[in-house]
Amino acid sequence: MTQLFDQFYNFVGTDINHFPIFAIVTLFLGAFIIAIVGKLNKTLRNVIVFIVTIIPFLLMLSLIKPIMIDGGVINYWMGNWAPVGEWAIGIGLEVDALSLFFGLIVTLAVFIVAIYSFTYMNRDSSLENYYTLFLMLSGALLGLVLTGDLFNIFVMIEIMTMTEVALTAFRVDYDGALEGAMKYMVVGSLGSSTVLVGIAMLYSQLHTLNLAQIAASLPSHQNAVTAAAFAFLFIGFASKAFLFPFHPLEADVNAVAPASISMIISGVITKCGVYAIIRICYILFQNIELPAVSISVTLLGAVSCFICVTMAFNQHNFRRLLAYHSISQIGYVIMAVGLGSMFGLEAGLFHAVNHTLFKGLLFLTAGAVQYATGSADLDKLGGLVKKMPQTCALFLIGAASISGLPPFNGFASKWMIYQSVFEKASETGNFVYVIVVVVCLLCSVLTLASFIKVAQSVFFGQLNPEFNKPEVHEVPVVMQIPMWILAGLCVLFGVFPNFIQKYFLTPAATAAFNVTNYIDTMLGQGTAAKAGIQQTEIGTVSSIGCWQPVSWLWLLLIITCAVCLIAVLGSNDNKKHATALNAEEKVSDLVGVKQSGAGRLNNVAADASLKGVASDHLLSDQELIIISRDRTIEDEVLAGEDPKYENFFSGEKSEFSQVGGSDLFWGFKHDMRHYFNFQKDWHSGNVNDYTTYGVAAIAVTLVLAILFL
Amino acid sequence: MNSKSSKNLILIISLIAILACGVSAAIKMANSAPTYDGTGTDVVGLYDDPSTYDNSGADGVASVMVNENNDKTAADNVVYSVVFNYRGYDTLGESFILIGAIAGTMAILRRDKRRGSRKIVYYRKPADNSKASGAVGMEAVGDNDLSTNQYKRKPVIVRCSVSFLMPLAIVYGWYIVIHGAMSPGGGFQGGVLAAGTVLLVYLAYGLTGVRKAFNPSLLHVTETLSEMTYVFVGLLGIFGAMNFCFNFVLSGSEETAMIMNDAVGYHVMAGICCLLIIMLEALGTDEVLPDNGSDNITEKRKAVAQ
Amino acid sequence: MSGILVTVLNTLVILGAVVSAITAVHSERLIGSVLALAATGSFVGLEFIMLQAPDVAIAEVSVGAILSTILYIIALRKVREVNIRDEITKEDAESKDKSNDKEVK
Amino acid sequence: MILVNYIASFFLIALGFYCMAVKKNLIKICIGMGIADYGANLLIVSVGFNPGGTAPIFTMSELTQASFFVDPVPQALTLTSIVIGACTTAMTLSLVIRLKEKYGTLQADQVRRLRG
Repeated sequence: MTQLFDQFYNFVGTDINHFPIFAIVTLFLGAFIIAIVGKLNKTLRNVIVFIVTIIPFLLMLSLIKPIMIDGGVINYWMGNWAPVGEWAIGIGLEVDALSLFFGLIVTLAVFIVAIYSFTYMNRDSSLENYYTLFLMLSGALLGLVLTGDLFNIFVMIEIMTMTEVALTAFRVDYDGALEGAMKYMVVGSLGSSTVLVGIAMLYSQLHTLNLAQIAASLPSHQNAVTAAAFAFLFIGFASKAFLFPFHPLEADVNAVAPASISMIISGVITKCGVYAIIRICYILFQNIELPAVSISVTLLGAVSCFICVTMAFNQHNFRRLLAYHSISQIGYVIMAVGLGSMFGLEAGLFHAVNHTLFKGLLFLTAGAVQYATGSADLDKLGGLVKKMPQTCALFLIGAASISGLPPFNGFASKWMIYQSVFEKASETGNFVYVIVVVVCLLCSVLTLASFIKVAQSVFFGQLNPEFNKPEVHEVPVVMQIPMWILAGLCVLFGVFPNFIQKYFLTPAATAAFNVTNYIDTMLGQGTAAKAGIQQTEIGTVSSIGCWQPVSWLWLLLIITCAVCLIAVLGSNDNKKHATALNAEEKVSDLVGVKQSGAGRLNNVAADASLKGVASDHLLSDQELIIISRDRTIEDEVLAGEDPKYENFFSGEKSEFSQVGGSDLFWGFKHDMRHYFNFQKDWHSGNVNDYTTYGVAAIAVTLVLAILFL
Repeated sequence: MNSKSSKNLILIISLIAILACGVSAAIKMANSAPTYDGTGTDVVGLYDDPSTYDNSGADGVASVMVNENNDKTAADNVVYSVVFNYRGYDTLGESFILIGAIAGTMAILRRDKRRGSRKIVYYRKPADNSKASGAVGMEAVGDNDLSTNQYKRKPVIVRCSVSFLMPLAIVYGWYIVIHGAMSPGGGFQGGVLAAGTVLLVYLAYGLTGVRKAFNPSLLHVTETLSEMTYVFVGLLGIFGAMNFCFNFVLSGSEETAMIMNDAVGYHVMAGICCLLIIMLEALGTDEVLPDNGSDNITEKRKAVAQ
Repeated sequence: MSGILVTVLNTLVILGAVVSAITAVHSERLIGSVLALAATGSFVGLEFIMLQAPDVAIAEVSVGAILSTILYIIALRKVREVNIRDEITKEDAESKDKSNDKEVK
Repeated sequence: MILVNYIASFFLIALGFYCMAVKKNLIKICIGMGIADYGANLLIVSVGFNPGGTAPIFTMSELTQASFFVDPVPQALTLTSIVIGACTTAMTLSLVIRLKEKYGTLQADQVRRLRG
């Protein structure tokens, strides 16, 4: 096997330098070919899409050995316009381990989405436009992570924005599709303008656009203008990663785009924003070591994480909920990236790739549910486990991953993030990091809670009679293959984190810190030393961060066995006891008739045991009748228009949540209603407001940057 | 304080902060050195003898580009060689954006068949296509008096002058495209000017004329083909054992950038024609305004204008 | 002498661009806004000629002042037509919307 | 001379943002995006200007020994940015057309079925 690899690399030789541009151009050429022949034949179109998406993936895979393992950097000057003297006149592609890491994420996701789309999109019209736009989007994403030129990043971001808007609005008949696209267009153009302004300001000071050269000359040219440029660039890329003030957009876009595009948006486009933030903080400006930048970025991550996870709690649309969780997880990534330590960056990168896997899986299952039933409303769905058992299993794998349950990948990366924040807190003794850890843990718990809610309201519980039809069945196998691939990767990454860390994370994180190597490869040996950039100390990763998955697995198995054993042995007593407890609660709550929504589900079961409890409590039959009557009144209230139950919000007005009934966490939400009402005011769904937040974010970042840099 | 007024306050404070930071950065930028201080460069000498240049005193990428321009490219216009030679890859991306915008506009403005068949009713069916009617003047939009907004035949003077101007517009556009190497212009600017023919046809002959004269799907296909030509010219560099976008034909005034320029020129012309036709089709897919509808139009317009 | 003249001219052109941009933002009628935007484009194009950028000036005038203005005008026309048609068949449109809601995938 | 341009371009950008954040009409928002775009373009070209320079074309005007060029790179960047602006306008306007058909209004605060 290794011989085969050696033969391959010997055969390729230095032509391996052409691989990145081949990967980018293949996607774009595919888009053109689809635009020409896509209308003619469906099979031909699918074959072309399959080929042009698998080729970049294979090319990226073949780059792993020279870049990740041997530690090389590919530099490639377009048109052979190599640097003259110290000035880089052409556009260069610059593929180091960090770029390749994100390139692998992009190509893998694109390949999986392409397979998924073949069946998922077959009910839509004008599919040649869909595939053209999709391939252009993927080409732009790949070009963004592989390029080494600042203005080229802007061009790729613009292609990305344009195609993303068009794809979001692709199902024009779908409610809200146009609206989501319009909002993203407006706020996205705000972000693009700031990126452009930042580029212009950097160019006015440094007279170049090449990333390596900017990195070489920035430390000696620090002034107010470069600080402002940093602020503009940062907020521009943050808007592409949908960080804190931009988070409502992601929900709007993801709720209405086709599910395949949702996976690309939440799985890859946000990652490209993260990539650009890592690039400018670690390599371009090298200011992540400064406490001001580090603390601000970490806090930004923590705030995004917390706000989005609480927002997700209220959602009644499956995909909006997933979208908010997506930003919450990106908040984790940014939090870890902002630490500025080697281990923190590794943790962030690991969580980034894991997020692509499990969030992609969840979005694809949501798409499958929508494909089968035609609805993504959590209040309408229910009991689908009988109809779609495989999708349910896949969803459970994804939910376990995202909530950080042990044998899956989410646990591994979250563990690393906690560990790195602990380390940073103990190193610096800064109180902020302690708060961040607490927020982290809280968010993880809330994530688990809301996924329990989703599982309960989509796959378990009562089957909605509307969906009890033969048409509602398991999705076709072509849609299942990509989901199983993702699920398998979730488990693999969770069980072998040390392998991933050794071959992928450590090279990528080292590349982000190894600025001198980056500059020297592009502009010739010694450039960095001449510019006065020292080799930064690359910290060693302490082994405490690496957990032992096998022992955790054993522990989990033992616990599971114990639970099962107890459940089997004491099932009868247990059940009776539980329902009795439930009934007891109800009786004790009799005075202030306040019944939890979850309890209502158990009414039928509780009725049987109610008499028993009542006799325990020495209640007369009359009082029992009162209880039952109260309950019926309450049922009517719940079904009716009691403003008390309209505290919470989500989605469209027509789908306003009648909280109660199926919501597991109604009591918790009711206690938190002031906070949620406050959030309701600010997440108004008005594009003007979202623009205002964007402008405010720009202003805050500018002021902070000029004060502290 | 309610959320609306606090939002306005936030907006005003942020805008003031952005302006203040911008002005302070602007003062700093105005006082710093220019990005390319060309006072030491002898441009006449460079033009007469391209090979004598000295890059040692370069103060930016632009300096190197100007010095090497006449030696390593065949264009006299430095902006042209920056666009098509030094930064040819960016130009490729720029054309992708145009294709993306066209595909996106087509996807957004498409009418599915199940939403009812498209009905185009003309006020007066043209007896002869060469004297097609159905034109709606552009100026009618700004015109308050909508009684003039009837589908009536355009005056003959418009049609005659358009027939006279149309070849001129195409020739002028392509003149700018082809002379981009030595005078201001290039693929993009000329392409946009040449695309004005669609509007001329629309002005004189209406949507019927546009449909007769142009085939949008053919335009779309050929523009994509011209973009593929660009990519293939770039790829030829790789097969010549060089890098992507390599300028492998360079003798006298000939270079690969000329092919790229023409490809971009055609691409932009066809693309913008396509874009305009898609938008005009969206305009024309509806029924003709009913005659009695003109009463409430002024009210409606007041509502539209904020 | 010519330096002062150029400065004054430059300031005038910039002022024109700014004033027409403010007009575009604050105009009551949309068509006025669009035309003011075209004027802004023309002024910015003129400014590009003052800044010795004839290539950009051609592009800016042909795109900013002509192409996007025409796109705006087409959109305005279309929007007004839809406005009228909606009033005629409002119930029709509503029923259509409802049917769309149901055929959601 | 250049300072005026810089300040004006920042003013145009802020004006565009203001228009996007305050105006309710969707076409006005689109106009605001265009104005911000013009501001950014003006900023880039002004960055490359050098007082007294001529256009960077060898054959355009009578070049003398004393004449020198302005920076050609920002001009090339601005060309790209202008194309992008035109494409953005076209996309936004097509969205506006469909939004008007679907929602029957152009007011941004009525076009908000997605919220929360």
